[in-house]
Amino acid sequence: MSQHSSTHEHAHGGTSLYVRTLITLLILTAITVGASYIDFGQGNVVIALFIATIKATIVALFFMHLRYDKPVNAVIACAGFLFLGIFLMFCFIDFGSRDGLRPVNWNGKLPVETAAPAPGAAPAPAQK
Amino acid sequence: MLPPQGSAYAAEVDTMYMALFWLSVVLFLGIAVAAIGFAWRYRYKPGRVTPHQTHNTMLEIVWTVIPLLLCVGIFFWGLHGWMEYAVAPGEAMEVQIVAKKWIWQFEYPDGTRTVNEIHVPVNKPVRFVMTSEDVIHDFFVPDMRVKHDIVPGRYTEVWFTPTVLGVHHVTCAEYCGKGHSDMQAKLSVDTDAQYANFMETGGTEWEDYKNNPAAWGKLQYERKGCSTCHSIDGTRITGGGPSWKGIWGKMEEMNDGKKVLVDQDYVTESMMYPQAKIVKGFEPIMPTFQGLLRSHEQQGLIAFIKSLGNDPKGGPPAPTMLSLPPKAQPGQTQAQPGQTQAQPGQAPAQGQK
Amino acid sequence: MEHTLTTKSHTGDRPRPAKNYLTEEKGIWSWMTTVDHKRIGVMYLVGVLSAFFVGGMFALLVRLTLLTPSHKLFGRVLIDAQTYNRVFTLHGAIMVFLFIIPSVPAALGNFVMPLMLGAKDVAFPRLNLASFYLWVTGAVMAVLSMIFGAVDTGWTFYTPYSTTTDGAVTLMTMAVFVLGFSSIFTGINFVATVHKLRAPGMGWFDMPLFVWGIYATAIIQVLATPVLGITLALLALERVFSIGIFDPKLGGDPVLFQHFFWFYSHPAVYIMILPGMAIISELIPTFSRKTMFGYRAVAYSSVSLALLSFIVWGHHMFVAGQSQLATVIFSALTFLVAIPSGVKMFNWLGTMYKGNISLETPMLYAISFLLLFAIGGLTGIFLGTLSTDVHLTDTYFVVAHFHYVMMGGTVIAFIGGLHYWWPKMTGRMYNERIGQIGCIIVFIGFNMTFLTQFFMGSKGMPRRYYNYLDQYQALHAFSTVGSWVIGLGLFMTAANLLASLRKPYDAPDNPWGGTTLEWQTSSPPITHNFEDQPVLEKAPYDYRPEPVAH
Amino acid sequence: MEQQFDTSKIGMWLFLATEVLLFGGLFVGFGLMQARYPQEFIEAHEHLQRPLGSLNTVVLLISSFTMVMAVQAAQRSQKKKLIVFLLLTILCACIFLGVKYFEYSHKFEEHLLPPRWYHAQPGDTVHDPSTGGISHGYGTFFAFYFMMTGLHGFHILVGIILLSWLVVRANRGEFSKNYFTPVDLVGLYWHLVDMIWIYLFPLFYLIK
Repeated sequence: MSQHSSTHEHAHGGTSLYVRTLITLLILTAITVGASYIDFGQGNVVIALFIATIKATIVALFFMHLRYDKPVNAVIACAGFLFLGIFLMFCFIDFGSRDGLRPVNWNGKLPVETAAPAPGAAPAPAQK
Repeated sequence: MLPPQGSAYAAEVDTMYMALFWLSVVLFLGIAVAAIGFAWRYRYKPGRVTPHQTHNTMLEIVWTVIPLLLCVGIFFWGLHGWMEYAVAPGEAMEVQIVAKKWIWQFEYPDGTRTVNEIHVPVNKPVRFVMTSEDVIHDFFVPDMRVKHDIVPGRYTEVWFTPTVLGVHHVTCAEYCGKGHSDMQAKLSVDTDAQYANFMETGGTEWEDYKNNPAAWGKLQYERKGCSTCHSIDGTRITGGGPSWKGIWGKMEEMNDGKKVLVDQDYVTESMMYPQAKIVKGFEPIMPTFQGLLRSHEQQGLIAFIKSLGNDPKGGPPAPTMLSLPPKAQPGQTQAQPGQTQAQPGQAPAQGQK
Repeated sequence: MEHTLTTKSHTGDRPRPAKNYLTEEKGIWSWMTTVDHKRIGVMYLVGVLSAFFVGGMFALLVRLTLLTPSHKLFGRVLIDAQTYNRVFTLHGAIMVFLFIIPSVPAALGNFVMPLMLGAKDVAFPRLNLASFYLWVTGAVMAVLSMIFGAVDTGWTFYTPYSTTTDGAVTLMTMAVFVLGFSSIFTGINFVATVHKLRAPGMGWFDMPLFVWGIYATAIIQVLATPVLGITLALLALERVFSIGIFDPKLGGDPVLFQHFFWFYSHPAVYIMILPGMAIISELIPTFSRKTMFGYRAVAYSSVSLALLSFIVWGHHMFVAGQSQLATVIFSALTFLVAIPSGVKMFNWLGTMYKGNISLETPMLYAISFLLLFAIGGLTGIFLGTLSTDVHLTDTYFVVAHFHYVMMGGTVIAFIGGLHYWWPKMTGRMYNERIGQIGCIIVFIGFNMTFLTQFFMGSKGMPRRYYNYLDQYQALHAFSTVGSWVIGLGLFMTAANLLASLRKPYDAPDNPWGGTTLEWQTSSPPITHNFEDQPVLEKAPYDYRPEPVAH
Repeated sequence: MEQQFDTSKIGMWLFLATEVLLFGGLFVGFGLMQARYPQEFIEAHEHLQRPLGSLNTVVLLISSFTMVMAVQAAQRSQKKKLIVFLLLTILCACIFLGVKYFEYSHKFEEHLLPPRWYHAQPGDTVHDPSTGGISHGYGTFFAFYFMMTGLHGFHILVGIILLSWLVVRANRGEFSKNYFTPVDLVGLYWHLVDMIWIYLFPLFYLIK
């Protein structure tokens, strides 16, 4: 049993590794905040998410010990993100390719709920 | 098994359906014969030793690949048919649908509106651009083999070319509450003559207002765009025309200094030939409504303007009852099935509120 | 009796142990605080069968209402439109969330899977109990929502209807939220169990196919159910705080809700059907006394179905207002699902070929499954195909299709599995003849009820309709009579099983000659499942007369 | 014991995968709405205080560090160190929630709330053509802001409870190199909560 915990203790981890990990994360945070003050257009989103992904990976590999852990745990973690990616991808396919259809004689307004369903029973005159 | 075909597209769908149907029958019979046949042929006998067949790679590849190819074929066939449904031809007539619990409103390009009843000319593509006022509904015409959800907050479309004269059933196919199963409409596919007549009379909606022309006129005031330039509360709309409030029976001064009594003749002239007389202080910007207003709609507007007068009972006379011009009453009207019947579920206009 | 004709019953002669899991401890409290997977499985079984009963009563009421267009019975209108909407909503919600989803995995899976793996229990016994109590909590909340105003949204809770209608929708969504977590915990437990608690010598491809099916199901439960949780949480927030994510009046998108909902609920269809297929994969080799044909193909097809189930959800939305590109992509992907389903079907038939087939009750259910699932699967092609789907979706065709898959598939398999493992669970044999007759009656009634609905749907009868056109009267009436036949068959079956409980223990350890590990312990099993840790010596479904290596 | 430890870890990772997908739904919704209302989201995010968000990011990263140190202390049977690092982690969590409280109350004062209650701000430029008022995109941003940071905050709160429970058990001397599973599992949970914030922070505070 002691063998088990000692493998966990010595094969990986150690205060110096954790300190270095923390410093890396803090530097990356500084970079991402700094980058947000520069205008890269669409690039800002990409940069921010890219750095966030690096940070998340570092946390997973070192703080969460995935680097030294049984591979099955890494597979499970990746599966979570993979299926989230699938979810995201298909939703974006739909929203990105909607046609934004409008009637030819559109007056710029979508009909809103009115109180009276019967014809001729229109409420107060519409302010147009 | 399938409802009657009402459109060219229906034939396409039905061919696909029947092909899948017979394919399914064959495959089902294959499975059933195998399952029941094996159960009979290899029924239990004490002491019989069964062979130890763990797998047969060749066979398994065959029964994986053949269905796969079959599925690819079916997908593309279905896609081919669906493309016709998905893309409306450019020349299609556009009808707007506004669905709400639990009625259908149809609006034609010229502003004519009908409720729970729609007329389309035969053999001409018609495209429905639809939105909902409350929850999701679904425009389903079984005879045309089309349906599409109607989503609040945006527009969706569906189209078809009706080929069969007569009445077809329109039904709501997305659950929308208590009246879901009563949300029905009649789709009347007309000959060109019938359709022209329908457009001339503007459907049957006006008949509900026969005895209340002012309410009918108010509806036209909102629908035909009068309200963008003419207020009915006495205020002046910038870049618009005179308010209708209290205008009836007044002596208006024109920009050439003449004074004119606001009566039926004057109002009719203003609608048909708006540039003929311009009220002093206003710009000659009103477009003509010639050909855009049916006689009963004109009568309604006049009655409505009168009802906004300072003394609705006084002033020059205005129509008290809507009527069609005599020429619009030929024998053709009897051929229109939907037009002469009362519509179920549609409340009469007057007396509400 | 016929069931004694087993090929080998080497554990059958063992003396029955003095204590088993049912008798080891006594009293309600010992049940309520148990962490024994077998007892939890039995409690789940009682729970889901009660839910099945309630949901079934609602189903009979729905069918009875639709018997005539006037909805009159003996001159009185049975229920009005509003009540009808509530009844079919409750039927759907109870059947899906309270019955089918937990039925096979949480009831039978809980009982059988650790036995099949040769394990003492599941990986997390206390989590297992927690999962059961979450199920109970969810069930109680669902019942409360019926009392406090009912729900009329349909089990799909589509916005904006569900955010604007009256009634206890928030309570019901919270009930389903809780049930979702019950399902997640079961899934986590089973995945960990399969990974870590297999008997010595049992590799991945020595596991019984039931375990493969349950494992694939558990993967879906873990990865899909959280999205249901967040969706329902958003729906509840929408109702309570008008956050506007799904409400077009506040800038939201109702179709987004459908994406969220079906991202869970399509995989959920496979949470329902995979365990059903898994049971059939046990029944067919056992009663054919022949090894499973294409074991690996069946195992892989379970896992690939689980994965494919995540990328086809948009086929519920072909006409719902998603983009046309998305519609085409989802249709293409949907056809992929047909392949592993077909592979399973062919492998089952291949297993029966040259078998030594006896038609005891479980095998009759298995053959029913093959026929009904074939219809359910083949009609699925109509709905995956774009052009025909436009006409058929949202009609009775869809209703019939998913009842063929859910009831004709999963429920039939569930009842078959229940008969199969009943001797193991209770230690009693039921009356074989009545069991067989019950199965045949259910089969006939089922086809009467739902085959007619394919024709109604093709004709254009929309689903969830209270009033219908007179032209459908005859078909509706026939369908309603069919529902009574199903009711009769299920009543017989239930009575048969319950009656067996009055007898003393009479089941042998291995009544069917099964080769998986659960048959190597006593019936009913002892509390810790096995006297000695079983060691796997042969692959499952090895029916060769003499053991190869001993 | 080894077996049980591994099993628990698999269970915990499975649970973390469900957490990813639970938050994932909100991320998907956020992404789609951001694509629909890009200008509104940029203008709305100006109302968030970037320094406070950055501070919270640093606090959470430090708490992750103290957590992993606590796990190491448990692995090495260093009871005192374990308790100290657990308490430090709780302290960081409390600082985080305190900052969040300030941010929330500021949003409430300014009516930076979901669409139903959102009040137009001076900088809002996008109008909704169908109502003439300002676009619902602004409120939508804050709807997501409250839901996502709220759900995250709830996880922090649960984390504090779990950490306190660990402190009590550690104080009783229950953990050693032979048995530290609960510390390890709570650690994993805590890092996941940190990881989610790593994404929330740029999405809400930094996106241009």
